[in-house]
Amino acid sequence: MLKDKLQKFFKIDRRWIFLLLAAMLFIPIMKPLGLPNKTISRDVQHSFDFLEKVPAGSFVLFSLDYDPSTRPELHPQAMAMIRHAFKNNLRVGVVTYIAGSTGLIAEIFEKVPKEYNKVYGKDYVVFPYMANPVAVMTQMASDMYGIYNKDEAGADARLLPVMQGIKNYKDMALVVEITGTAMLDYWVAYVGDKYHIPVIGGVTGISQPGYGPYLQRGQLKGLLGGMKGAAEYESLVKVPGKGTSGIDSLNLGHLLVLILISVSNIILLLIKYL
Amino acid sequence: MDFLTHFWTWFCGFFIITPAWMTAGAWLAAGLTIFLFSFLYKDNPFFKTAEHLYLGAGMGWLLQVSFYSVLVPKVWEPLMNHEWLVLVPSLLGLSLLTQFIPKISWISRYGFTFLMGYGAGLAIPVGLSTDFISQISGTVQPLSMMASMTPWMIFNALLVAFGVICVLFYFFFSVEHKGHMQKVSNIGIYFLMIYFGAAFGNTVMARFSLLYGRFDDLYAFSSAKYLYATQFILIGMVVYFAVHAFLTRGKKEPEAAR
Amino acid sequence: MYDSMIKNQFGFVLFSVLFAAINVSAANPSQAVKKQTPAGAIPPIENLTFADMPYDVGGTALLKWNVRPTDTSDVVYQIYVSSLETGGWIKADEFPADTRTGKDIELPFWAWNASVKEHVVKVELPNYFGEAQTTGSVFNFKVVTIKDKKSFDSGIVSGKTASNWFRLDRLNNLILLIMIIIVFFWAVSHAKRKGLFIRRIAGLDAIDEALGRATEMGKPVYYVPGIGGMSGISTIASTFILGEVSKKVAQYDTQIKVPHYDPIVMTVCKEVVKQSFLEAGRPDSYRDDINQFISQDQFSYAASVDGMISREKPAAIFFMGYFMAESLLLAEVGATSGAIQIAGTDQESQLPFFFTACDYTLIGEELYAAGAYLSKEPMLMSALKVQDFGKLVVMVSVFFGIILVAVGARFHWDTFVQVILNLFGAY
Amino acid sequence: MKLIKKYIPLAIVFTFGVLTLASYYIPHKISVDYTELISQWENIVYAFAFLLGLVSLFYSHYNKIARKADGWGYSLFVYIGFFAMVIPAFMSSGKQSTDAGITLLGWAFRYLYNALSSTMFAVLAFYIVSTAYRSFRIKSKQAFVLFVAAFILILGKVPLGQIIWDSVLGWTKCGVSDVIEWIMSVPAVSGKRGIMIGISIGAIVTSFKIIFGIEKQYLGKD
Repeated sequence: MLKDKLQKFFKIDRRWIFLLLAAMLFIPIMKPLGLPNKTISRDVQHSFDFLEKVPAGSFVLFSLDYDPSTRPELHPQAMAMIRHAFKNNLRVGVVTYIAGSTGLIAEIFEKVPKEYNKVYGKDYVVFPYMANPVAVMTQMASDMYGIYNKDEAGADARLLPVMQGIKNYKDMALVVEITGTAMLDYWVAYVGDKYHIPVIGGVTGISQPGYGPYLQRGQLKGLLGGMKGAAEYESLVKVPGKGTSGIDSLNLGHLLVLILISVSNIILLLIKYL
Repeated sequence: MDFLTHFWTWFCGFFIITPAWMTAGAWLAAGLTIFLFSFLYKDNPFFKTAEHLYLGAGMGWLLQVSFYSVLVPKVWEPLMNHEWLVLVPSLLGLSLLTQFIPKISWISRYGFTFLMGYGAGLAIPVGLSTDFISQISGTVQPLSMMASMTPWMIFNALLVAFGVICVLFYFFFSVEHKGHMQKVSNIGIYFLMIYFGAAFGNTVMARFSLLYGRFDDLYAFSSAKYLYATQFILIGMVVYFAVHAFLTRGKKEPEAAR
Repeated sequence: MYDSMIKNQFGFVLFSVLFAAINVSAANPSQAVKKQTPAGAIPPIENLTFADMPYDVGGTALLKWNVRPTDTSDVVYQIYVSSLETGGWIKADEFPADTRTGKDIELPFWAWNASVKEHVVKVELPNYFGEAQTTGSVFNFKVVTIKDKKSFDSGIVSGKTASNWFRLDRLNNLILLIMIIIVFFWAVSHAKRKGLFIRRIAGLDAIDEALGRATEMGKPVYYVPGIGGMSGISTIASTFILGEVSKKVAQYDTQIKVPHYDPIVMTVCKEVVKQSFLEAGRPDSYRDDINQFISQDQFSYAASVDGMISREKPAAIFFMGYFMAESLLLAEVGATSGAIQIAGTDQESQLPFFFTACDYTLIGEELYAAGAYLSKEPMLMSALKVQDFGKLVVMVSVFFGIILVAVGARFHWDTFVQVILNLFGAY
Repeated sequence: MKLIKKYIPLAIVFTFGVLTLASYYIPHKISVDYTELISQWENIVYAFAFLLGLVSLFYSHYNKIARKADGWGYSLFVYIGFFAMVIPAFMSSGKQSTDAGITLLGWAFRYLYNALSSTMFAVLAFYIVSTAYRSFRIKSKQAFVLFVAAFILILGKVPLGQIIWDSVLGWTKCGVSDVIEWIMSVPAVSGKRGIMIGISIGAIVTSFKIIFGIEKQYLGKD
C-alpha cells in the first residue's frame, strides 16, 4: 500500500542522507562545478569598490584574527582581499591578536606574494602576535612603533621600506579585519569611529547578520560574510580559489537540505490526505 | 651528566620535523578523521580507538596549556621571585584536591567557595548591565529616531517591543496561562519559533563549511605527496565493514543506527 | 563646575546629588585662564578649564572651553600636553572646531551636563606618559587654534587627575540592584508561606513518562549535566533536577548514569545522587560509578558520550545544564538510538538544536524554574517570584519607555527622550 | 569544627562575592587592582581544578584495565593519547613553533588533536541535516513558523538559493537577503531578547542566593 510505503520512506536510514551529503560536499572539491555566481551582495561590492579606489602605494592594515576552526570560511576571504591589495600595488601590513592565526598567516604569504612578484619588507610586512587587542589598537593611534618596534622576523620595523611614512592610523588608507570573534566590533568602536579610518570586515556566516547596523551607519565600509563573501570577492578579483569551490559545495549542500525538508513535508501531506 | 645531555640532544634530534614526519602526520590525521567519521555508519573498533585516543589527547593538551600558560608563568616564576602572594590561590587550588580523601574533603570547600563567590559577584552587575538594562534600551531606543523613520521602521521597532513583551509573558511562572494570558504567551511562542528556526538555518552554513574544511584536508592528504593516505585508509575501512558484515551474516545484527 | 552638573532639569533623581557630592570632594581645583588677545579675526579662547575625568580610575583629563561663533569646520584645534613646567609639549589631539562638545561625552544626564556650548576634550595621559605617573602628578595643557595656517595659542592650564570612588554613571544599575535585593529578601523571608502557585512546565511532566518507559524496557537512564562549571547557574539548576530525577529513579529501581565534564560538578553530583537514593529509601542501590568522569575537553567529551549512548541505547536521556556546540552532537545520537529526550539549557544559541532534536525542551529560564517546580521547596519557589518581578519590571519599562520615547521623539522633546534613554543606558 | 567546616567557607563566598560586586561600581585604582589580582587567582585555582579531572580520568581507566573490564584495551589508548601530547609538550617547552619551524608539539597538535577535534565538530554538519529532515515537519502552526524561518535562512545564505528566490519571487522586488536581515533583526531579536532577559534575572537571583549562603548545595553534606 502506498501509505505504508510512504511511511517507510519517512524512516529512511539516515545513513543514506549522510552519504548524499558527503558526496555533495566532496565532489566540488575534486571538480569545481562553477555554478553561476551572478549575485554579488551589496556589502561585498562596496568592499571591493572601496579597495579599488585606494590609490596605489597606500598602506592597508590587515588584522587577521581567526584560527583553524573558522579557517574554511575566513581564510579564502583573507586570500582574496590580500590578492586584491597586491594587484592594486598597495602596501600591506598584517597584525594579529589571536595566537592560533600565525600559522595561517604564514600560509598566505608563502603563496600569494609570489603571484604578484611582491617582496617582503618592501611591499608587505607581518607583525608579531600581540595579546590585549584594545590596548594595542589605542596605542597604534599615536605611534605604532611603541608596540610594533620589530616585525615578526625581529627586524627593526622603522627601517623597513614598506613602513616609510607610516606612524599611526592617519597614515593608513584602510583597516581590514577578518575574524570569527568580536574583534571587528573593537576595530569599529575603538579605531574606526574614534580616529576616522575606514574599516572593512570579514566575518563568519553566523555573525554576519549582526553587523547590519554598522553597515547602515557607514561605520563599516563593507563586509564579507562567510564563504559566500569570499567567493563573491574572488569573482570580483577574478582569481577563483577555495571560496569559489567552497561555495559550490555549500550550494549543493544547502539545496540538499531544502529538498530533504520539502520532501519530508510533502510525504507528510500525502499521508494525511491520501 | 654529560652523557645524559648528549643523549637527550641525540634523542631530540629524532623529532625535528622533516617532510617524512609531515607524511606520517598526514596518515595519522587522515586515519583519525576517517575513523571518527566511520561512527556515522556504525560503531566500530576504529572509532572506539580514536575516541579513547581523543580522550587522552584532549586532557593532555589541556594539561599542557594549563601548565605552560598558568602554572609556570603565574605560580612557578613568581615563587622563584619570592612573590609569596601566589601561595594563596595555589593553596586554594590544592585544597580542591582533597576531594579524593573523604575524611578531609571539607577542606576543598575553601577553594569552591572562592570560585563561587567570585563568579557570583561578577555575574550580577554584568548581567544587569548587558542582558537586562541594555536589552531594554535596545528595545526602546530605535523609536528615538521617530522623526526620521519610515512607517515600516516604526512598525518594526514596535514589533520587536511587542515580541519581547509576549516572550516574557511566556516565561511568567506565577500565573496560570489561561484565557488572554494564554493568547499572549502563545504569541510569544511564535516569536521563539522564528528565532529557533532562523538560528538553526543560520548555523547550517557554518557547519557545512567546517565539514568542507575537513574534506578539503582529506583531499590534500590524498595526493601522491602524502602517499595516497586518504585512499588507502578509506579502502581499508570499506574492506573492514564488508568483511565484518560478511562474517556476522546470519547472526542477529544489533539494531542498526537509524 | 560640578554645580552645573547637579543643576538637573529633573528633580526626581535627587539622590544623585548625594553621590555627586562625593565626587566634588575628589575633584581637583582647576584654574581658569585669564583672557588673552591673540592677533587675527578669531576671538580668544574663553573659560579654558582643566578637570579630572569623573568616575574613572584616573589618568584621563578633561579640557573645557566655550564654543565660539567662529568655530567652523575649517578651523582646527590642537591639544598639547606636557609633564614639564616649561616646554616639553606633546601633541595629544587634533580635530575640526565644529566637533567635540559636552554632548559627545557619553555619560548619563544625572552625572554629566551635556552642553553644546562647551568644547570638552578627553586627554588620555597614559598614551603619552608612563602609566604610574599619570594619576596624581601635575600636567600642563594648552589649546592651539589653527585657521588659514595661522595658529593661536591659548593660555596654559594645569591640574592633576585622580582615582575616583564611585561610578555615578552606573547609578541606574545600582538602584535596580538594590531594588532586586530588597524584593529578594522580602521574598526569601516570606518563603515559608505555603501554596505559592507555579505554572505547568510541559517538559517536566514528561519525566515520569520517560522513567516509566526506562523501567519497562529495563534500560538505563542518562543524565548529561553539560560542560559548565559549578559556578554556572544552569549547572546549579541542573544539580537540583538531578536530585529529583535520581529520587524517582531510585523509586522505580531503574539505572541512571551521569557522565561528567567537570570534576567539581561531579563531586557535587555524587553527593546529590547519594542523598536522593537515601531519601527514596534505597541507599543499597546506590553505586559509586553512577557518576563518571569523562573528559574536560569539549569534543572528546561529546565523542565519548556519543559512543556510550550508541552502545547502551538508554531509554531516556536528560540534557540539563550548560551546552555549547556539542548539544546537537549528543541530542542527535540520542534521538537515533530511540531514547526519549528531555533537554534544558540557558544557552540561547543552542536551544534551536535541542528544540528540534529532543522530545521536550526547557527553554532558558524554565530550566531554573524546574528545580522549584519539581521539589516545591518554598525557598526555590520564592526565588521564582523574584524572577517574575524582574520580568514585570522589564515589561512595564518597555511598554512605557516605548510610548514616552515615541511621543517625545514625535514632538522633538530631545532632552526628554535623552533622559529616558539615559535611564536605560548601560555605561 | 563547624566554624572552619561551614561558617568560614560561607564567609569566603560572601566576602569575595560582595567585593567583586562592589568593584563594578568603584572605579578607584584599588578596585581595579583587586579585580586584576582576583581574576588572576581564579585562573590559578582553575588550573589546579583541572588536576582533579585528570586524576579522575586516570583512575577510572586504570580501574578498567586492572579489572579487565569490557573493552579495557581501548582504555590503553587514553594513556597513549595523553602521552602523545604531553611528552612533545615537555620536549618543546610548550611551544608549537620555533624559528626552525614547527616543533613536535606543533606536529602533534596539528595532526592529532586538531584533526580529532575539528572532525568531531564537522560531524555536526551531518547531524544538522538529519535533524532537519526529521524535525522540520509541519505538524502545527508553530512548527510551520519554525519551518518557514529556517527554510528562508537556509535558502538565502547561498548564491544558488538567491537565484532560485529571484526567479520564483523576483516579482516582489524584495531580495532574499533583505528578508533574512529583517528576520534576524526584527522577530528573531525579540525571541532572543526575551530569553536573554529571563535568563539574566534568573542568574542574578541565583547569584544572590550563592552570595548570601542560601544556596549551598555545592558544599556537599557535612
